[in-house]
Amino acid sequence: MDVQFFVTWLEEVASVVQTQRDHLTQLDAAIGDADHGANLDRGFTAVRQALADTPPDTPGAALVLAGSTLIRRVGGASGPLYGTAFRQMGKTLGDAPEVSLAELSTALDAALAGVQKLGAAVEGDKTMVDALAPAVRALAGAVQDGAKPADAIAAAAEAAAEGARATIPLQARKGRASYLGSRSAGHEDPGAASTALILGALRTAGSR
Amino acid sequence: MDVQFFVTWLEEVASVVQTQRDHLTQLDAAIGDADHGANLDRGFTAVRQALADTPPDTPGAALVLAGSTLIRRVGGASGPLYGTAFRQMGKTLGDAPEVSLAELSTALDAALAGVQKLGAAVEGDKTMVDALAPAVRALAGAVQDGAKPADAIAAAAEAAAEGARATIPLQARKGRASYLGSRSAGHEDPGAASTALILGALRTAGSR
Amino acid sequence: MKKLINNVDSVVTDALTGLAAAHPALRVDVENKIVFRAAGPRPGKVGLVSGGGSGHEPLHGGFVGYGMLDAACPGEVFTSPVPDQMIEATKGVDGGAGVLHIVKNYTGDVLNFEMAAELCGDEGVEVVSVLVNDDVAVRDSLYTAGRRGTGATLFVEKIAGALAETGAPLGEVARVAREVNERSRSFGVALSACTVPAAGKPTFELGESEIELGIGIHGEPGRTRAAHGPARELVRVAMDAIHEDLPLSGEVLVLVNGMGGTPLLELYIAFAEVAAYLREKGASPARVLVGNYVTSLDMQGFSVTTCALTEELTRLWDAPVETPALRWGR
Amino acid sequence: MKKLINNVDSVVTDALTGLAAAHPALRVDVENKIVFRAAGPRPGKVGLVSGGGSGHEPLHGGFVGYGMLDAACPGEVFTSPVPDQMIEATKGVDGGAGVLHIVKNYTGDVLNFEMAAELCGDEGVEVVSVLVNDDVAVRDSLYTAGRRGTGATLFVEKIAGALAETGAPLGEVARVAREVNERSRSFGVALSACTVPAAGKPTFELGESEIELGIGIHGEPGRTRAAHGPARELVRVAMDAIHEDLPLSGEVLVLVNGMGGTPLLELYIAFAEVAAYLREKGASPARVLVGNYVTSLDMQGFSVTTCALTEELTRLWDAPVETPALRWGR
Ligand SMILES: Nc1ncnc2c1ncn2[C@@H]1O[C@H](COP(=O)(O)OP(=O)(O)O)[C@@H](O)[C@H]1O
Ligand SMILES: Nc1ncnc2c1ncn2[C@@H]1O[C@H](COP(=O)(O)OP(=O)(O)O)[C@@H](O)[C@H]1O
Ligand SMILES: [Mg+2]
Ligand SMILES: [Mg+2]
Ligand SMILES: [Mg+2]
Ligand SMILES: [Mg+2]
Repeated sequence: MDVQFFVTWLEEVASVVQTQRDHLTQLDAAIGDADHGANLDRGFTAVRQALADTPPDTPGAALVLAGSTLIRRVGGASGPLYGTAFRQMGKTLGDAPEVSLAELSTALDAALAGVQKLGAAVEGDKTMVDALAPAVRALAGAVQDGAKPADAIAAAAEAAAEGARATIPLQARKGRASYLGSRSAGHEDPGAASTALILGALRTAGSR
Repeated sequence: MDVQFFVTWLEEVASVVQTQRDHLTQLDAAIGDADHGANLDRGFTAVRQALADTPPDTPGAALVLAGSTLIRRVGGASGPLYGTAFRQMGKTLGDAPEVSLAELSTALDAALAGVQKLGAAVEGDKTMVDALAPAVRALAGAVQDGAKPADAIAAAAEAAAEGARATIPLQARKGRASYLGSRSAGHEDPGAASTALILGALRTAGSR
Repeated sequence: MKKLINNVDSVVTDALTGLAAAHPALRVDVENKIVFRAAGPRPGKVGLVSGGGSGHEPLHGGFVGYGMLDAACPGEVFTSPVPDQMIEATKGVDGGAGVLHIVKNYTGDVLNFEMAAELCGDEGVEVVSVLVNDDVAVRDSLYTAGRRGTGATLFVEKIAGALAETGAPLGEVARVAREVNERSRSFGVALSACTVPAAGKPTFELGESEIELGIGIHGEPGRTRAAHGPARELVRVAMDAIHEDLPLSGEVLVLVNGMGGTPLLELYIAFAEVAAYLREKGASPARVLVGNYVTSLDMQGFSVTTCALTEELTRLWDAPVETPALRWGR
Repeated sequence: MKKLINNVDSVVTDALTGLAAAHPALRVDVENKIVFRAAGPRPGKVGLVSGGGSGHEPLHGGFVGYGMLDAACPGEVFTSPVPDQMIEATKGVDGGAGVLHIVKNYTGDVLNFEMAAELCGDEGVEVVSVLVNDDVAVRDSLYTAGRRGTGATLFVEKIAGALAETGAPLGEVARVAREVNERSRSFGVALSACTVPAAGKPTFELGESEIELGIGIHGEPGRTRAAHGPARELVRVAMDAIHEDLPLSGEVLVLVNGMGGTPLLELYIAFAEVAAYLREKGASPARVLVGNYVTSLDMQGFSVTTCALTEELTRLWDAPVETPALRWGR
């Protein structure tokens, strides 16, 4: 996977987030403050612009640029968290012009670690971690099993989607939704839902 | 008609205004500020109390007491206007223990004059004058024709009700409704409606 | 109707109880519904009394204090107070130099204040009344009760109050009050109706994309219903109406006033447009208030009031004031 | 959704344009969304920076000025600002004595301010952060993100701002800010939801006789839904929650805060009940604010915040302040 793959991925994320903006906001309205869709749309629109303004040379540079842009433009909880996730991925990939599936897996693991270090959420807290962690595991497993890239990525995307759905019955222990106590149960976590969209876009990028 | 007749009338007004409070307020909501029912209910409840606290000796005293109480308790446009109307009636009747139909007619004429002096409204301005003026005319006509008291009072009440209904198509030129310009047309004037209730109560008082 | 009240009939007295408890600088006669300065009248100072229906808070009770009113008479919600209140207030603030009645031009307010002034005169207190009628939405003609008094009331109370504080005589204080009124114009826009507690439901219904132009401060519908538009357009309608009536130029005192239910965030958006409009006409917003000052219960919407400043008016506007809702310089 | 805005995406910058035009004592960097004092930093004075999502006006931009904040960073509506804003603000107010960050306890605000503080430290500006978390509706446990910062933010900004104005060192200013927070408690009640412009519809639906207890300031539902009741009962629920957490006694600083859509008339009714409750507990409302200060867009409802006063805190509260939304003593 070269820089073009990652740029395509990020552009795909920008477009899917735009399409799903209202959906994400409505998820956030139910148990948060109704801004998650607007936040990510603002952020990834800026990412798309940044990629166009200063085209990156390497996968790592593309991801660090995306992460930094998110931190600088999103705000809220998701800005620093997603920003850190992309920056950690990028930093892990370093200057390499090409990225193997195994390297992608390691990078995604670093993203998860970054999110958890910053936000201190564990699986089951009803956050983006609930979508990201299973995706990381699925990708690592697929690499281990020697799966083809497309299949491995599909497995990660599937796991993220499944993880997001699984947040529905949970009671939140992190972020705004935690203020609702038991009333947070019965709603999908908006951040987990957006993580599933982001990883789903990886699949689309791979198939281009 | 003795003091008891007038006390009965005022009590009947208090009870009918209470029943029609919401109706009057809704009429006022359409072209005014939604307080006419509450205003008159507060006022006539106070009148009833005042009559009980210091029972008047004469018709004139009852009416002056009612008028002063309205001025002291109602506020708004209708407080001074109705207050003046009742005070003028009372003053016109003086100390007489008994009031003839002709005297009542003169008193009601004085009420109208008082209202018009204070508020400067003429017939057709879409105010209480549009109910009061025809009632005054009807009563005077009935007296002239030598009608029986009950019939004369019925005619006045009828004329007031008719006058109130006739305000519906008019455009207001006085009071709050005038601010609406042509939009005031199509609604009954709340003050004309309450005047019709007040004169309608005269009929009930007469039949007791 | 969901309101933060105990009882429809005790709304005004309950609020006055709270006002009294919150502001030790006020003396509130809850039973008779009069808000005084706790310090009482100052000998030789003209007293300023205003009043009107409740539901416009902070007007008028929130403007009682040094540099502004000496007393306020709140009536029931949207109902002008009664003469007894005004008489009691007038006598209570008379420091021997006479009393100014600041009356918004509504039939009820005018009639009740007239009765009160007459009776005060009989009792030897000199009273002069000033009528506020700044609302350009209403044509002053034989076909109306005349222009309504709205946002300019605040300007009149502040500026006349400042002059009274200097010991100026009643005639002078009345003169400046009238001058402020003559130099002021207002126009209001509603995005929603309001709900009078005693009525229990909104005074009118507006569709999702409808607004009312040319509203007053009593929940009544405006002059016309129109399609909702961007703040820029709504402000332009208001400013055009004002500018047509009294061309805007020079230094202007501006109030962008919320009707009670509109967030400050939005009022500042409106003010940005007002400022741009003024610049376009070669005028400048030399003194500015943005906030909920002359409200209409929970109505969503705004009004703009302008006053063409003179050196004297600017100086009096800048003079110290210390009331619950307006305070600077001390 | 009917709002007085030009455009869903320009709400915050349009409002900042208006804020800048209305208040010459502020310097507003509209593009970077930072509100500064026009006078700039005073050498040797600790700088105070706060910020958070927009939609809570006048918090925080309306509290920039003498005796309170040196700069505010408004984010998008209900979205915490980004580190860039905070870094720029922090550097812009540093007078060499370091900068205090006043951070409401929300994950987003905390994370973004943390990143900013770290980067400022790297650039040689000393930063100390103080977390505000006064809302007793949220239990501070492993199962939540901790208590929310609400009304006490105003108290912290005012009192720490007053101390900073005396030239006190950063450690002292941070100490008093933390003390105010520790002595403060809040509880909020919603009668209606609010509508985030970008969402276009209310964040939740309430029936004609339902309310939400234990709400924050971001339009989120509260801890429980309950039946609507008289103001007296709603205030009692709020005060009981506060009193249970930190028993009320002695002299108390009280804020009865409107959520944006509740008329002042009703807030005074609520304050009357708060005052009665305090007296019942042997406490007294020694200092009082009633009004819309820490709002949630157009939400109807109120919150109560109390702070147990000390002599020092009272003195600092009474010290002069000159900001768009809070002003006395000058
Ligand atoms: N401590 C945390 N760790 C991981 N993810 C979190 C944490 N707090 C919140 N989130 C995620 O952030 C999402 C909310 O993002 P967003 O709505 O953009 O920000 P905010 O909550 O500040 O309004 C939540 O749905 C959740 O997935
Ligand atoms: N100038 C006037 N002359 C006669 N009647 C008037 C005048 N102005 C108003 N009214 C009457 O008063 C009624 C309104 O009374 P009310 O609602 O109690 O007072 P307000 O208009 O002050 O709220 C109107 O419907 C009208 O009949
Ligand atoms: Mg959110
Ligand atoms: Mg009325
Ligand atoms: Mg009225
Ligand atoms: Mg947010």
